[in-house]
Amino acid sequence: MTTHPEPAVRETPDAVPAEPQATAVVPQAGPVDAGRRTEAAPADDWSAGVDTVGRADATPEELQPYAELGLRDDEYDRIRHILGRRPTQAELAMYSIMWSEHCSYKSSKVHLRQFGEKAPPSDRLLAGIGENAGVVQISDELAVTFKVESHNHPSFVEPYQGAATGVGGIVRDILAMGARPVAVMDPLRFGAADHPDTARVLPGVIAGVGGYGNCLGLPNIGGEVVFDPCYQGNPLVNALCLGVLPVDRLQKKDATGPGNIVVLMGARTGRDGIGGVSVLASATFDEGSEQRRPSVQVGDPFMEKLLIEACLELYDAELVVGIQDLGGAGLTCALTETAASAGTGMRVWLERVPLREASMEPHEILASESQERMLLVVTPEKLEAVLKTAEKWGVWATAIGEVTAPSPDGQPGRLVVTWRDQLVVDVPPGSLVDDGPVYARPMREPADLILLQADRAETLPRPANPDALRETLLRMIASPNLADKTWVTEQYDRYVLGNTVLAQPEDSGVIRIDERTGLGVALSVDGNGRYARLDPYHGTKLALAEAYRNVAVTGAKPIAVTNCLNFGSPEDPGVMWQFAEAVRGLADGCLELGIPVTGGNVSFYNQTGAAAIHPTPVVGVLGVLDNVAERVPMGFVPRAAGDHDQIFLLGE
Amino acid sequence: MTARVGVVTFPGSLDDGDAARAVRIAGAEPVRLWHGDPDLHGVDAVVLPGGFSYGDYLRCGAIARFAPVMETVVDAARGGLPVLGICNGFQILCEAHLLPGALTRNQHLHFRNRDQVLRIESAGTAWTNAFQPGQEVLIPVKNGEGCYVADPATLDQLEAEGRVVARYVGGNPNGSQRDIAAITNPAGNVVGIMPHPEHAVEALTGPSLDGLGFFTSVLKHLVGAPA
Amino acid sequence: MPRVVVDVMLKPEILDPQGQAVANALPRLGVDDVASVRIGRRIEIEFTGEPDLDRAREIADKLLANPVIEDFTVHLVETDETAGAHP
Amino acid sequence: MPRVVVDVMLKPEILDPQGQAVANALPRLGVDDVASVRIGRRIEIEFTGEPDLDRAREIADKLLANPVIEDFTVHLVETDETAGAHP
Ligand SMILES: Nc1ncnc2c1ncn2[C@@H]1O[C@H](COP(=O)(O)OP(=O)(O)O)[C@@H](O)[C@H]1O
Repeated sequence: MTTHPEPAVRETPDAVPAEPQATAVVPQAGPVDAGRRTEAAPADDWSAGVDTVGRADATPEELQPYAELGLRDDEYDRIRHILGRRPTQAELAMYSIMWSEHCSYKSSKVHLRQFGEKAPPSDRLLAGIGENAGVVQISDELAVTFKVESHNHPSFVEPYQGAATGVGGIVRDILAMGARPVAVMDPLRFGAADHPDTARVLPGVIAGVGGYGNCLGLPNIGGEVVFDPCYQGNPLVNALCLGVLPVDRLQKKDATGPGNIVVLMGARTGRDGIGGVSVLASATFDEGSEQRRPSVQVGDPFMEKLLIEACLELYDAELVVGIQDLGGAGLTCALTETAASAGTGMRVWLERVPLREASMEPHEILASESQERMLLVVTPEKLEAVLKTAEKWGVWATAIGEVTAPSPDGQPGRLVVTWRDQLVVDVPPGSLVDDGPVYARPMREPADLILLQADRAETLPRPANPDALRETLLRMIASPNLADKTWVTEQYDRYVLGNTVLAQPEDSGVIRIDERTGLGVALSVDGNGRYARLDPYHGTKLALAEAYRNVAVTGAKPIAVTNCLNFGSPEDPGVMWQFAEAVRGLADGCLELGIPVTGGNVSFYNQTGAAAIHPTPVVGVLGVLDNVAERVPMGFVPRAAGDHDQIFLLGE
Repeated sequence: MTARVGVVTFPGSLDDGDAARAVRIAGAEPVRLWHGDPDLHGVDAVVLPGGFSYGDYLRCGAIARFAPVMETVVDAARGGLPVLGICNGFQILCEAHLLPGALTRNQHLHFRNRDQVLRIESAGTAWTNAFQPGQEVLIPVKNGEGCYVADPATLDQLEAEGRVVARYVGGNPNGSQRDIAAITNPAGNVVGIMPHPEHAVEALTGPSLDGLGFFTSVLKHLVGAPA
Repeated sequence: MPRVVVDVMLKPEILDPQGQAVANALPRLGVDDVASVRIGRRIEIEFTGEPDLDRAREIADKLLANPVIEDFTVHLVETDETAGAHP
Repeated sequence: MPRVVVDVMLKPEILDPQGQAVANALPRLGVDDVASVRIGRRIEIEFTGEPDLDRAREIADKLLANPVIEDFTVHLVETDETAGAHP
């Protein structure tokens, strides 16, 4: 791909005006683009339909579809209050995304605080909750970062692409911390094994996880496959990624340094995953445009592999000031988070964003979830070198804006976005990132819980004779949940990178981190929705304990926890109670075991109609092995000369 | 003088680091070669590693074949330079017509990763002279498009000339014709192999140490070869 | 015997990494005048009896194309028009 | 703008496991009158200038098809005939 028909790089430093004034910059279409850009309407046609800040000022009464975008009346009023006017379409799109449950954690925030409050002191933690992923130091020179994330709903709609882009997304989170991704895991939940729709979803998900991970060259070192009818209309596809970095290569997302250049690197931006904001289509949009807005993103693991290599080269040459991956909320999230965390402002020329479809509107570009993109902040002197590196690896890199100073009175700067000379966004970035709504939602123990709990294990009939015991055993062996997982795990590369010490079917994956010293880590992910349904507090503790044990039995010392909390609708008090109990259980369990939660992900609204899935907290534990050669595998090792191992049972 | 063995990195190569490690463990000096640089930097042998060059889009190996480095590799291979293509590298060698036949989608349509027993059929190549003919080795296989096909005449010719280098034993993981896992060119300096010897060079991370033989073979070959 | 051909292409707005990779490789073959490449599937269906377009459309809809990301067209060809027969 | 379409199909004597998998799945959809299914690639090329059939044939020969296992045909279509444009 280095032989792009044109240089991958299309902007030079002097194309960026020093002053944050609106300056028309005509996007230069390269040969590859030319064909697709020919369909573009001339700029003038568009400007008529674009909702600008000026227009918003002049038309305060214009009705806006905020409810369709998922914003409540009071939330919309707050936006108007923050801006002192109605939001433009682009701004409305941005607030609706950033204030969504997915991005703002508005229902979970009040509970998740416990992870910080109850965390035992740790001198290993270099970055914790709030960062793209937690970073834990494992030696004087080295640190690891790991995180698990969900991609549940997209994987139900389009299993292959949903699962594939789930892997792609978590890998970019890890990459953004300055780490080289070195392994993945995939905790999965499906409906009944013999349900026809499982025959559609399961093979697609497995092929997608494998297709993306294998093509990226990341060994898959473990995961889960669980079947339960409660996941029939709502399978869970969680993906975990592990990365390694030299301690001093840790990256920040802060867009510091007014005058620094904002660079978008990776794939071009298309209409992926903007279904949510499609109600904002402007009047100039032609008919049939609805079908042009796929809710599904298509991944390109090859592009991501190039992106990884390019980013690592940039880090090693110390060419970036700040970096952020583009995930769920695309540019909107990356621009606002990088600016907000530095307290700076940002000036962005949106027409410079390389597009797959020239007819995209500003709010679509801002909301697009196109995969395989990263946002970089670089100093003007280093821009040239950054663009060169991108070109070497054959990925697009385009200067789309610059960092601006906080206001003289000490207030944070503003995010100012123009589109072909039109001012379409002018907001305080922090208002999108930090000032979103926070809810203490009502909680109530589910009414049926007491009935469920009454049906105690002690009262179940036990096999009374050898035949019954045999029958029970056979039934267990035949259960899809206990069956051999080879059909799945054979589709994953576990050898690539040559550092996989333990993988399937072991209790934990073990990865060698340092070839010289033998330093390595062990990782396990576990969860049990049925336990959590019966008792979310203890069920979550059990998931933690299981992952902790799985790591410990390899000989590793557990040091950090990540989690993915898969639940139904937070607007259901029963679900909210389950969630609160699960968080409390995990925080308490971590306190007791003395290891911190370093990051995680919340996935709400996992339900079909009114029926929520079992609460399914998935817990990942990471441990350190000073020398992976001393790891303890699961199987009994045959001894020479008729020597036998002794077998002990520990615990009750 | 230690032998210098080049390992090519294409965009999307994944096992290049592992191949370099195997070269090092075998006692040679790995030299990283870049797809866009036609210069082979004086290496004594070349490994085309596994991975998904150019995403394996279109057909595996189809685009990599046109990389600048490949022109030199093809010429040098015709001149006797030892070249080993592993997995994606095998696919590239077929696309570049250094080896006959083609590698197609696995018959069962899935990517498959497992530890695989191979029987070394020919120990007469630059990359297998450390083995005994008939020797069985255990090496990981991992591919989605590893099914070797060629027309019957080509297959017969390969068999007759002793150019089937290794065969799958105890189960064919991808449906390859005549259980073929590796083949060579008439001169025996170019070998394509679907399984991954570079993943079987360390007790800690591989199912065996059997893969090492491929890399020590080429060193032996180079010592024997006239400078 | 005539066959039914189903052409399945990614919807125009969906990313086509394959086509893109091919397009990017062309200049190396000395081809500089290609604006874009899109890669889809061509499926040839032979019926035991009369070729049945409606039936083929149904198969395409249910099995061959993924309506979330792909469009398809169905048409009839005489056997000797197919790629397989005419190199 | 007219495009050039290159259809690439596996040679008839090469086994097509994907087509076979589809054929095997059909009875489950209640389709019993399909004799065979073959799956190949359809590649749509858009040129910056005039569509060039000879050029396309050359690209197909060098890159798009592997002559060891595949045959191809090349033809011109008007844009609105392509699968992408007509769902
Ligand atoms: N989706 C998956 N991806 C990768 N590995 C998996 C997956 N599901 C199960 N495994 C692996 O298969 C092995 C057996 O899994 P499982 O039967 O769930 O074991 P256990 O009951 O010990 O947790 C484990 O090593 C596990 O990590």
